[in-house]
Amino acid sequence: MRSLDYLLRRGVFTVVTIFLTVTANFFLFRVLPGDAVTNLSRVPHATPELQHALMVRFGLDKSKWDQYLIYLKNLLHGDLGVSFTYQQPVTHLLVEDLKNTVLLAGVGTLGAIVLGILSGVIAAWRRNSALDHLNTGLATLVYSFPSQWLGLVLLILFAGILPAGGMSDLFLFDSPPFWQNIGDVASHMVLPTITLILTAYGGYTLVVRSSMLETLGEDYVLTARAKGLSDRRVVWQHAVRNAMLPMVTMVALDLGYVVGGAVLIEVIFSWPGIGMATYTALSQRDYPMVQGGFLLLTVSVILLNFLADLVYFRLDRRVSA
Amino acid sequence: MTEALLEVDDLSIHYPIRRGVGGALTRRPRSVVHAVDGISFRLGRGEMVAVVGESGCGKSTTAAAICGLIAPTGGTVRLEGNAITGLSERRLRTVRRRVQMIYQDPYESLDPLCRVRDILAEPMLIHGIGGSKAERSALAAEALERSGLSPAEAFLDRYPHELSGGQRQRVAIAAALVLDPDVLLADEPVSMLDVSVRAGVLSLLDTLRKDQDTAILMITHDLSTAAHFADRIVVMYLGRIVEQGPAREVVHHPRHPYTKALLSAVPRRDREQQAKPQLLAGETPNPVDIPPGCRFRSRCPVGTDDCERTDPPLVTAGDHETACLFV
Amino acid sequence: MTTVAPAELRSTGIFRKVLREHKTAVAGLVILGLFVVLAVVSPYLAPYSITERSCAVFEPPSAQHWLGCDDGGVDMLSLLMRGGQTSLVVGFAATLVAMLLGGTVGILSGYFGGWVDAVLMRITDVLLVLPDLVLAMVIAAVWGPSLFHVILVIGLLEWTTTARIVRAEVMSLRERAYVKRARGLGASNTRVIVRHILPQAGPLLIANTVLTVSVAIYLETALAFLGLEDPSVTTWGTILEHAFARTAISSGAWWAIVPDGFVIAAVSIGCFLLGRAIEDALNPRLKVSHLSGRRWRVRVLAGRGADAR
Amino acid sequence: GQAESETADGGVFRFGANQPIDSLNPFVSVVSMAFSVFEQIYPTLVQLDPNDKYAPEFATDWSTSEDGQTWTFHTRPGAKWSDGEPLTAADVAWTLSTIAKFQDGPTAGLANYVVNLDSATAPDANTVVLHYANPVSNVLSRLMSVPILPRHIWQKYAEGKGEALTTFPNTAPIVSGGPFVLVKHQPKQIALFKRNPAYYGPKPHLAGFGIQFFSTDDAMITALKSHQLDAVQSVPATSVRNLESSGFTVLSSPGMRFDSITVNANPKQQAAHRELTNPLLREALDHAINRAEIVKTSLLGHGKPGGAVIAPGTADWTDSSIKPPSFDLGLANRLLDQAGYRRGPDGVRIAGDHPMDYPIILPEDTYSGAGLRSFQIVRGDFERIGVRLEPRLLDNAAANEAAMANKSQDFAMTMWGWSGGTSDPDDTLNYLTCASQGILNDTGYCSKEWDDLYGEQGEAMNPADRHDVVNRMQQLAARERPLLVLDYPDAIEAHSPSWTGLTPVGGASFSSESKLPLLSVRKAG
Amino acid sequence: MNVLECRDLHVWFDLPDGGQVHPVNGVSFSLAPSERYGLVGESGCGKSTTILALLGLLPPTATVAGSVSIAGTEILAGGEETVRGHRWRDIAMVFQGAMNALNPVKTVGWQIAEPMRAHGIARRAKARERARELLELVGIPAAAADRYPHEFSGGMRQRLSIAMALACEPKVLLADEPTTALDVMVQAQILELLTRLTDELGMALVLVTHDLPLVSQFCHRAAVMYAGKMVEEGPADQLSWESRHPYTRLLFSATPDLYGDEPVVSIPGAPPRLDTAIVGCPFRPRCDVPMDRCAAELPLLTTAGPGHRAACFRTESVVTA
Ligand SMILES: Nc1ncnc2c1ncn2[C@@H]1O[C@H](COP(=O)(O)OP(=O)(O)OP(=O)(O)O)[C@@H](O)[C@H]1O
Ligand SMILES: Nc1ncnc2c1ncn2[C@@H]1O[C@H](COP(=O)(O)OP(=O)(O)OP(=O)(O)O)[C@@H](O)[C@H]1O
Ligand SMILES: [Mg+2]
Ligand SMILES: [Mg+2]
Repeated sequence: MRSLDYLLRRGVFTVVTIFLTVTANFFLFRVLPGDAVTNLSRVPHATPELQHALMVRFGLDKSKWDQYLIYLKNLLHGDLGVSFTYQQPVTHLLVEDLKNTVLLAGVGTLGAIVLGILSGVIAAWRRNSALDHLNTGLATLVYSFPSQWLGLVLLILFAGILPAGGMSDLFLFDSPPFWQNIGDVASHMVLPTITLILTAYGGYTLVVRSSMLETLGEDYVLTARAKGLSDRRVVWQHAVRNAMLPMVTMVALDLGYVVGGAVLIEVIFSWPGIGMATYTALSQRDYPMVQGGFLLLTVSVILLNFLADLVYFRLDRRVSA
Repeated sequence: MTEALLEVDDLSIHYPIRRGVGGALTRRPRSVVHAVDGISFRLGRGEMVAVVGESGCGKSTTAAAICGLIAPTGGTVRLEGNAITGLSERRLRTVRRRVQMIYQDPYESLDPLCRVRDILAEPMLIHGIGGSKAERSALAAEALERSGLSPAEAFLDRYPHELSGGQRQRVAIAAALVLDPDVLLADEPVSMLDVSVRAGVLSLLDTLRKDQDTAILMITHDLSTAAHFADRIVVMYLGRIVEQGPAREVVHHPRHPYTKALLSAVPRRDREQQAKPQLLAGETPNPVDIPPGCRFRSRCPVGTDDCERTDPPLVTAGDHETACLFV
Repeated sequence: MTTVAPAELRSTGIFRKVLREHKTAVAGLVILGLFVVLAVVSPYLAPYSITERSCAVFEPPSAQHWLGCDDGGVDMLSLLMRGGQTSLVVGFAATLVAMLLGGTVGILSGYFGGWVDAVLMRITDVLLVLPDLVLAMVIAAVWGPSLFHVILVIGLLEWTTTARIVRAEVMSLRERAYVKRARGLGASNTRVIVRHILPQAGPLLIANTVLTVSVAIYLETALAFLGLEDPSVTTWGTILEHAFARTAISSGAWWAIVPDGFVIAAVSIGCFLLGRAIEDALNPRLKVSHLSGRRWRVRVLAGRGADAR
Repeated sequence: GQAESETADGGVFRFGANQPIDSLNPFVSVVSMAFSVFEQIYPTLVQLDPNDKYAPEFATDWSTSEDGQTWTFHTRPGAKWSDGEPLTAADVAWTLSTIAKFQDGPTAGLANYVVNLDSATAPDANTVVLHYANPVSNVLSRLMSVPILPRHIWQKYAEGKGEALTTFPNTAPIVSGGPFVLVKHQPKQIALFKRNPAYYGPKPHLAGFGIQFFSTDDAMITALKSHQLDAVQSVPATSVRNLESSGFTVLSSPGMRFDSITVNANPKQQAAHRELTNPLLREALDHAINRAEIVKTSLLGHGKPGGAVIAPGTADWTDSSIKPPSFDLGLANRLLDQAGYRRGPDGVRIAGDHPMDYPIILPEDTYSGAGLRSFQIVRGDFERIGVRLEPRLLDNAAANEAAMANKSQDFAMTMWGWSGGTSDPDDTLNYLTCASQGILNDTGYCSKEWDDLYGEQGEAMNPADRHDVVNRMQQLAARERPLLVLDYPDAIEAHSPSWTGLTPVGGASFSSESKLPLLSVRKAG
Repeated sequence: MNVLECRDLHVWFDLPDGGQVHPVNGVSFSLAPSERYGLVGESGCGKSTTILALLGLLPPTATVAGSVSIAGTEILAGGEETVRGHRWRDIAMVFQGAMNALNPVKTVGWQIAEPMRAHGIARRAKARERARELLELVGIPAAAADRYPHEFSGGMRQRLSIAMALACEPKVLLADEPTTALDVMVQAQILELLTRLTDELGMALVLVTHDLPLVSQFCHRAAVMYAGKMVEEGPADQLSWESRHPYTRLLFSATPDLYGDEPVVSIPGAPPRLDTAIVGCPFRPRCDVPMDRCAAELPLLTTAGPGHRAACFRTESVVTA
């Protein structure tokens, strides 16, 4: 019952947060300076009638409240409006981008998590050894560089050796055979993914290390040692799983940071993801696109947080009690 | 029996527990922890009453309610006949001055960032005692001396970490004494201290009540200590008093099966004197849903079906009260 | 298991102890101090003007221009020095906003609990899950690019972690016996907070402040990189943005990019070392490790009963 | 298999560009990149040649009536759309009359190209006759930009009020009449074209070409340098030297753009800066602009100092007698003294009751690139003549609004650029008309003299007469200085040496005005 | 034959400031099968360290000297590597505060079975079966094997700890304050369980506690430690009634007895610091009957009766007299 309660609580929180985000998303954008219509009407010889027609078309003539209700209603149907720039449904435009971002951020985060766990565990295990110092020092250093800088430096170092932009070779008339395509995308992914991994892994290492250190101080680790278990077994069977709890929280909290990093990285590597779409739309004042991008980015982070709650719940039985 | 200074009358404290989203949705009734459920006892001037009972039976909660930290769900606490429950924060101030609490862990109950001087001055500042700094220092020094820390000057400027456990507990007692309280509530005052220094602190409390007529309510796990120092013993079980009476009476002639079992389980220095411990089966029921009838029924070695129906009241025999159908 | 001596919890004590026992903290403090000093004296120390050209476009490093020049023929070293000044101001100012907010929310929430806590924490939770940069991006865009806005945005977004940490600490402090005792004595909430809670939570708050400075600087560079910072202001963030916007990479002008990252990282590491050292010192749980690569040693005694010393 | 064999012949030419295609529907799209796409897939009546002269395209020849109101075009016989349908004069007539018909609504975006058009008819399959209400001097320039659409596809959307014309997405594959067929379009990423075998004109050498879109210049140039691209349009000046030294061919031509500082010329503006209408003040400011330094620092020499309001890239329309104003701070100071603006204690001059401290709007386009450098230079020099500038950074749309809302009553100055036509000055001149106030005219300038001259040049059918009028207009602008023209950046394009035959038109190989560059480019050697 | 022989055990800890503490200073004792041996003394006198040293469960700052042998086999001399194989198989431990000694994210059944599998005593199913038997043995229903530690009360957890310690049928069980956190009643239950187990299984038990009456009642023999040294050792009832060391006597008089009427008095002063060498008898400053030679000379453990030893010069005189 308590477990159900926990899930319900997190579920309600998630829904409320999404609702707040959605609302903020709407109102935030209605106070932007620079009317959408000015942008749209920058066509030669635009008449007031035309301007009005455009206002009507984008629903900008209604009261804010009505606009809000319409916005909510449309949202429920998955309708994020029509892009000012592309004059196409935002949902349609962003779905591809979302997939691309998920690919990049997913592989990047997973890589960072694996690397972070490995290096964090080893650093804690070999606390104060040269290995620990090297490992922790590196993690701290990498963690301290801004993501965009890491991306730029990788570009300087590897442009020419590895694809520097985009996510595949676009100049092909027919889509290449499956594996060739995978290879192509993979080679384009190398630099952005490494940047993302570097952005995130340092933080994970440090968290895993310190939560491992805390865990290694727990009495049950002493018990495990007393049982005559090998160190490896003590670490992986007893300490790691418990040390993972803060890691899960951290990963969840860090998702926002990773997504932020992903925006920067997408911009640098022209990765056709949702971050870049949002960034481009922002400078083009394409409200519906910005709104859509912001919403998708934010809601995915919120949902992933919920997912992290579930993982936490699976990992730590005490939550359910 | 001495005149009652503090009277606790039918005191109940229930902590509501959150029913959570799921509970609210399914309209589950709000449930409460019956931490204390209708207890009454009296404490006279210069008297030391020990409250014993297993962990979670409501001892600390009782003390917190007496000194006004928790508002009781029901019942009253009277100091010299005047109810001190349900008072406004302002009226409570005078009461706070007269009822002082001493906590279990002397490592925790003194602010590590304050010198002994400041720790002792704080109650005076709050209650506007001692006009000047010098005056307060004098009062503080005097309280320290009374608590057995002399010369006081050697201690006034120390930080708590520069004191041993026993000394810390004495400082805590001194901080209570600067207000000249009528009642001291001591919640397991020695359980964190080493065996070798416990006796000193306990003797100090003993002296206080004898010399200054301070009434002391001492909460303890340790029946031997209670037997040794207290005038009266109150035995609690699951939020209720099951037995109370003069210490010697209770220890030598326990009436309630729970008290008997507890006493039999106390290790004795002398192996020969040790009775076979009368082990109770099962576990204490959850204070959230307490079964009807006698609360001790589920673990009672002598209970009958009657106990499931009747919730036994405290029956007085002389000065000794017991809540059991079989007494 | 050893516990921290309470002496070490005293705020002045803790800093002395941190500096004594954690060499990294000293390093962090030195780095930070260096940058602060540099920021203060940079107008007098910077070798060239940052508004006028002193060399050729993207001129590589040379004896005259140690770090080369940017796309406008401006000396990079001078830019970095002056940029640091602004970046630090942004970092510190934003952190100040964040700390005031986070500290207040954390203390109120932790101390009063109940619905105050519930409301404040729900707000915090919501802000906590939202992606900082994305939110900052949108707000900064709405407000328009300006230094002040960037400071405000960062300040308004970065207080949540602090609030959480402070709240947890205050909640545990509130349950400490000496706080209960003070309350039992009838001390007012203000008194309890000011006398007993704040001094204890202080070191943690400071540790957090130091760590937040680096987050703030980091966020500033990101916003600047996305063109959401006033580009006429020179900060470490806008330097990077200019370089990228003016094709430093394809022009092979690595010197317009690489040193910038190092100074940002240096400050960040400074903050990190100092902040983490304080945090570690406050966390007794980190002191014990039941498992270690190294082992206890066996000593052979010369004779029975002899004390080897 | 098939794709490869086609690619083997002629190859695929890979472009990089920094502006995406907004829409493939000509009635919706506003960006020039999209019109460059239409140029490759749709016929136009005429096009420009590399010398900025009008050349035949779908029209083989044309003639004008005496009164200049009737134009007759003969079109290519036997042409076909890529789906095999016949491509005839009827498509031309339909397209032009449809635009004219809905010009106040769905087709407003193209209305400018059919100004004064009364009717468009196709008396036979290869003849188009256009009737204008007034003589129109620049018919060819306008028609050059109109993509001829396949009537058999579009007709059904032109019913009723024609609203469907704007909602039709027109996505790839699009029925094409031009040398190429658009085979793939991923918005914001790529537009990929294949040779159109049905094209009526000369066969391109290329098997196809594509344009990849980048959000940042640096990424784009990096892609070029690492041979992920063959060519890049609009190369930033900072990259030129590096590209040249890496062996790339860099083509530079006079631009059609100019950067300017707009000084609010509206007499009804706020009292806080009404002195801006004072011609002496504007003259002084003009002389305080160090154009040489701007060209050197911002444009790295790839451009020219500004003078006339028509950029040198606009065919031969620039009045060469107008020279950039001299950079003379002494003169500027004298002019300001003469106008009676004394210096205040902090060195800033006082105009009436307030210091001469002006907010200047910088839109994102300006401040995110070389414009910021220019601004720094200008600000420094203005400071020396006692005029202080306070930047107000706005995104493009907000800047637009801030400058033009209330018909220029609020703002003091802006700094941004204008882009004119390749072959015709009309667009640029139109910006300064009274009718454009609040829409395109960001200067607050409104003068009857200008409007009269504008009307005159629009009807002058004799090119020499028109040149004369246009020159008078440029001189008028140089006198009254609603815009202080800073510079004309060059249009720069770079491509890999493995390609040859590239002849940009209007500074661009992927042009919206000509099909010729992509017909002539081929693999080198 | 003795199952456990501890000879002249020393432990030093390196301190961060370069110093050393010497909390175990030449401790020797031996255990017969089924014997219950008590170890009492003030906080910080080295009881826990002694116990942990027997298992080699010391931090890396520790240095150990002396010999520990189980059934004649020396286990400590080879360091961690040799002692590991003996842990839990020969010598197991029950920790204080069993809440923390159990891994919160593993089922109790798994934790009980783990050492059997790790030491190759039983395979999966067999080990699981055995774990359930052990649960029954300590009075917990076998069905509880699939539950997590937090679902048990304090007393139950202590039982779980004991069941876990019995997994490999060790010859010696070490129990460090197993009942300190528990109520009297629960304590009695646990002690009863331990009594039964030692009697039935022939295990020897070392019980560390502060509680003197507990030792008197429960143990066969006991030792009193002071400042890292054993000051008295002997049959438990002799210690309580015929103590030979003033410290033991004073400790008893500081402990109230349920029915006793003797005044309870505390021992003045505090134990000495262990990071500086102690000259003479460490207890001398607090002793109520000091002698002159105590100041300079260290009294060694000497026989004070059958099976009874004490480290006090007065004892010598008693015995010799
Ligand atoms: N704040 C609270 N909220 C809910 N329940 C509480 C709270 N405080 C105490 N309880 C519950 O009230 C009951 C009595 O608690 P109390 O602390 O008074 O017991 P105690 O007798 O002092 O125990 P101990 O000997 O362990 O100190 C317990 O079941 C406890 O879990
Ligand atoms: N890892 C360590 N490093 C340094 N000193 C230590 C370490 N562990 C214990 N000590 C010190 O060794 C001494 C003995 O500690 P130990 O825990 O053995 O005492 P104890 O008799 O078990 O006390 P308690 O009754 O409080 O459990 C103490 O002074 C303690 O501070
Ligand atoms: Mg309690
Ligand atoms: Mg111990």
